[in-house]
Amino acid sequence: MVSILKRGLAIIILLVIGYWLAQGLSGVPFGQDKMLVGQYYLNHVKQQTGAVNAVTAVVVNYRGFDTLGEVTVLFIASTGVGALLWGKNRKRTARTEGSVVLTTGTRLLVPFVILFGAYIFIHGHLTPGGGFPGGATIATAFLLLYMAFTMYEIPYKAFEKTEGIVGMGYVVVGLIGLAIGGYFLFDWIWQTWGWGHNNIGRLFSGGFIPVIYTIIGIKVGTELSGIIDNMLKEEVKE
Amino acid sequence: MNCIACISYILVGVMILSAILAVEWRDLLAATVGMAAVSLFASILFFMLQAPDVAMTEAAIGAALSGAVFIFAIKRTQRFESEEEERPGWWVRW
Amino acid sequence: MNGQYASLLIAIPLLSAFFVPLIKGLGKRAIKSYVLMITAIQTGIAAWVFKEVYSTGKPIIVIAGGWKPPVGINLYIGYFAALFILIVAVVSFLMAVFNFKAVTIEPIDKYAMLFLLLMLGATGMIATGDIFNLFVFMEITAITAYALTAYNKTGEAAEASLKYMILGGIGSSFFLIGVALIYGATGTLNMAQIAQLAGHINPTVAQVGLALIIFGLAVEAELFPLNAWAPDAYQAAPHPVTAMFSAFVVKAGLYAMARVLYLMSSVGTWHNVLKLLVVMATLTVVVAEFSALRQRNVKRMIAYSSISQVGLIALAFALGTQAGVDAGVFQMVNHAIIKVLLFLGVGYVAVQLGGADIENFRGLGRKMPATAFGITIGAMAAVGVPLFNIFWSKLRIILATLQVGYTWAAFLVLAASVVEAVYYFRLVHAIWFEGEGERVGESVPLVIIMIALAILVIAIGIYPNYAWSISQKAGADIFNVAQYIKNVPLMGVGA
Amino acid sequence: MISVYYFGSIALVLIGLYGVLVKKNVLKMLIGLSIMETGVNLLLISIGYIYGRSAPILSEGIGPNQAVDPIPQALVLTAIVIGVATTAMALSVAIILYQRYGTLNVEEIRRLRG
Repeated sequence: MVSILKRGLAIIILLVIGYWLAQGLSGVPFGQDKMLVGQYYLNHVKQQTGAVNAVTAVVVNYRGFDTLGEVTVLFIASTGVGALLWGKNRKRTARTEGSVVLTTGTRLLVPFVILFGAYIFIHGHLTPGGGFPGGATIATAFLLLYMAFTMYEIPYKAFEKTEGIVGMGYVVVGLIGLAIGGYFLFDWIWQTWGWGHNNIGRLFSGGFIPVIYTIIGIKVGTELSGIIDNMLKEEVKE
Repeated sequence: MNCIACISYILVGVMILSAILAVEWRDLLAATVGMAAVSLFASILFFMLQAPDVAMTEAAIGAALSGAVFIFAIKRTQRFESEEEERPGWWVRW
Repeated sequence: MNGQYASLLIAIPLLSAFFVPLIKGLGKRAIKSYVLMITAIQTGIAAWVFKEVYSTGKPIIVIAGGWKPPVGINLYIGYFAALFILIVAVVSFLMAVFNFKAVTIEPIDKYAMLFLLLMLGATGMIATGDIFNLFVFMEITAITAYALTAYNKTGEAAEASLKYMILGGIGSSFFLIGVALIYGATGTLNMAQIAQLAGHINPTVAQVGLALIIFGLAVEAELFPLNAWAPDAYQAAPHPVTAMFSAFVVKAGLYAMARVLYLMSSVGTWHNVLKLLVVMATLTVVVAEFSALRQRNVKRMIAYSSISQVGLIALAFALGTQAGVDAGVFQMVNHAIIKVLLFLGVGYVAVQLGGADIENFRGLGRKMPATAFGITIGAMAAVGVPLFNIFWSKLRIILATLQVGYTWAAFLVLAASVVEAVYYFRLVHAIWFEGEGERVGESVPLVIIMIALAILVIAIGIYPNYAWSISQKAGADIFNVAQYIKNVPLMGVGA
Repeated sequence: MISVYYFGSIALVLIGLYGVLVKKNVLKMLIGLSIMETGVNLLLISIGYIYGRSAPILSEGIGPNQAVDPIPQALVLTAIVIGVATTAMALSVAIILYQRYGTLNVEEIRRLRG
């Protein structure tokens, strides 16, 4: 009985919150043009950043500072998971080997999945996608390996170092911008050097967007596979 | 009402249904699958709202990887919510 | 030097945190020394920024990517931010010294990264001038705090961390809904432009959005219904991290709250939100003080006292007057100093004597006289004895409260102060007049830090004018929104 | 009349909040949080949508006045990644909890009191 009362109370509270939110939302009509800064981005994105995909330009270039923070958040998560599940002697404890279909399929697919991930993040400024889905795709390849083979382990020490180096790479790109253009995270490849100005819509354009997205892709891939690795290993008592 | 609107109504309905199931199912593995389904339907909705980037990211990260991480955590803890803590709610009984 | 170099405040901790995996083979001491070095560099940069801002009187606007706001993201380092970035850096430096004694649990390299990133997150939260960037830095701070709370890997630590995470998760979702509403109503995310447009938007949307954002930030700022995590996390976290939580993580949340609150001050329904906040803050003070009274664990007791004083700061900010905001900033500075002193002392006792229970504090005056002296000064100051620093800020907050006419709130806060005095004097009594004990060796650097902080407490207490004038400038920075809008070089998109 | 997308996202937020408030299993609460985050993301994207416009990829035939708002999409990309980071952290804490207490029921995990 008590539990039903509690649920009823919770539902009433939630309905009140929902009504309140709906009231707030009714002042923000759906499907109307409410853009202010957004329109500026759409009007100037091609000349100012060289990217065709406006979302990518906003993520990496106009609001690159957010993305730096976001990469940091993921780094914190991977570090934190590593710190919390830390152990001196940790091994995988899976016992069931994957089925024939899974193992054969994995052997066949892993290189292509990684290649596809790389394709997604390199073409981030032209097509939908970018560093985050690309990196997640790469992590999925390692996830497949983990599921198919009981003994498989990623070289996690190398991965950790890669994570660190690539993260430093991002900050260093930003600092080069500070040195060349006078602003942190300044797009020096596009705005100072002017590379790829007559190439808009093809691969070699977009200033430092492909560079940063490659960095993000590698970083996200290694971090997510590091998280998977940490979650799957348990402390073994000899 | 044209057909695109019908699709969005159906998708939102199914999404809400799977969200309710994900919260109510006592088998945590099934609940995780329900959560991943919510993410997947949300990703289709993102696509219909003209956000392909977000749709891809949600499908890859929200549905696949976060579901996988949940499943690993369930593997290292327990699969079912324990008996005494849960009685069927008054609107979903089975 | 160019003001844009202030972006090093963000870049240096990030770069050095990413560098840690490469040196993790060098051993624990090397990593701790590395953290000490980085925090020292950060302190240097922060001191330069502080000097620059206070000598020229102009805020430093860091423009990321060369995109003028509101197109790009800007950092706004005005009087307030310069002061608090310096406090963040100095506290981190002191706690990096304390790390040598207090943190022994593996893996140190991960601890070092999280430590640096906690500093980074708080710095970013204080400096940013973009509301979504605020969310990102809030999440950086929060996720680092979750990880550091659970770092000891005991059951209690995990429990505290989980509580924090659940509340924090709800809070951040609500914050994001609030941001979505405000974005939908104004079409921009830049704080200055939001302030510019705030008068024109639909008041219902503004009220709901503002309330959601305040609700989300209240988790970080430890206001009453949402602060269940705080005492647990303070108790379970490693000792240096506890001091950092109390000294600047909660301050960053409070500042963000005050900033967003005053940005929206031209909204018609603004005063309703203020009234709600006054009630929440007063309840925080009262509930926390009465909970502190029955604690046996000294660390937890001081945690409750910290929460109550944070409630006092929130009360000052919620008054909506210049005097209130100034007093709140003054209290923030004083509170940061004494809580570092107290948590450092208590943490050091817990390290040396194995636990922070009140039993360990009996006879502390004979066992560890210097630490006992530091704790005593901190306790006296926290109660608000005249000639210690908190006295002045508490006085000013209560006067400001009376000015606005919230007599009941002032009365409740005064009553809570009496309760506070009871448990602090119980602690001091236990330290000096109970129990026996042998002398235990005390570490020289920590004693120097404690004495220095104690001297600072007394110096501000005897001569408050200098600190008060700095706080007044910083308070004006928050309160005077028109000046804030003028300072940010908006490039005139849309409006 | 509220749009179906708004309705769906508010419903997801409320269902998730219900899970967090009422359920006692830690993993169930985290599932609730995750659903809530999805709801918030859907809300942001629907705020950015404009009738009859296409995705903000300005290749052939799509001019600046025919695309939807790119900012909410950029924000949601960030929010999704932050969400998965929080989830991973929370799950590792839940694993530690289970190792120390042998249960995931929050009513039984109550050593910190006061």
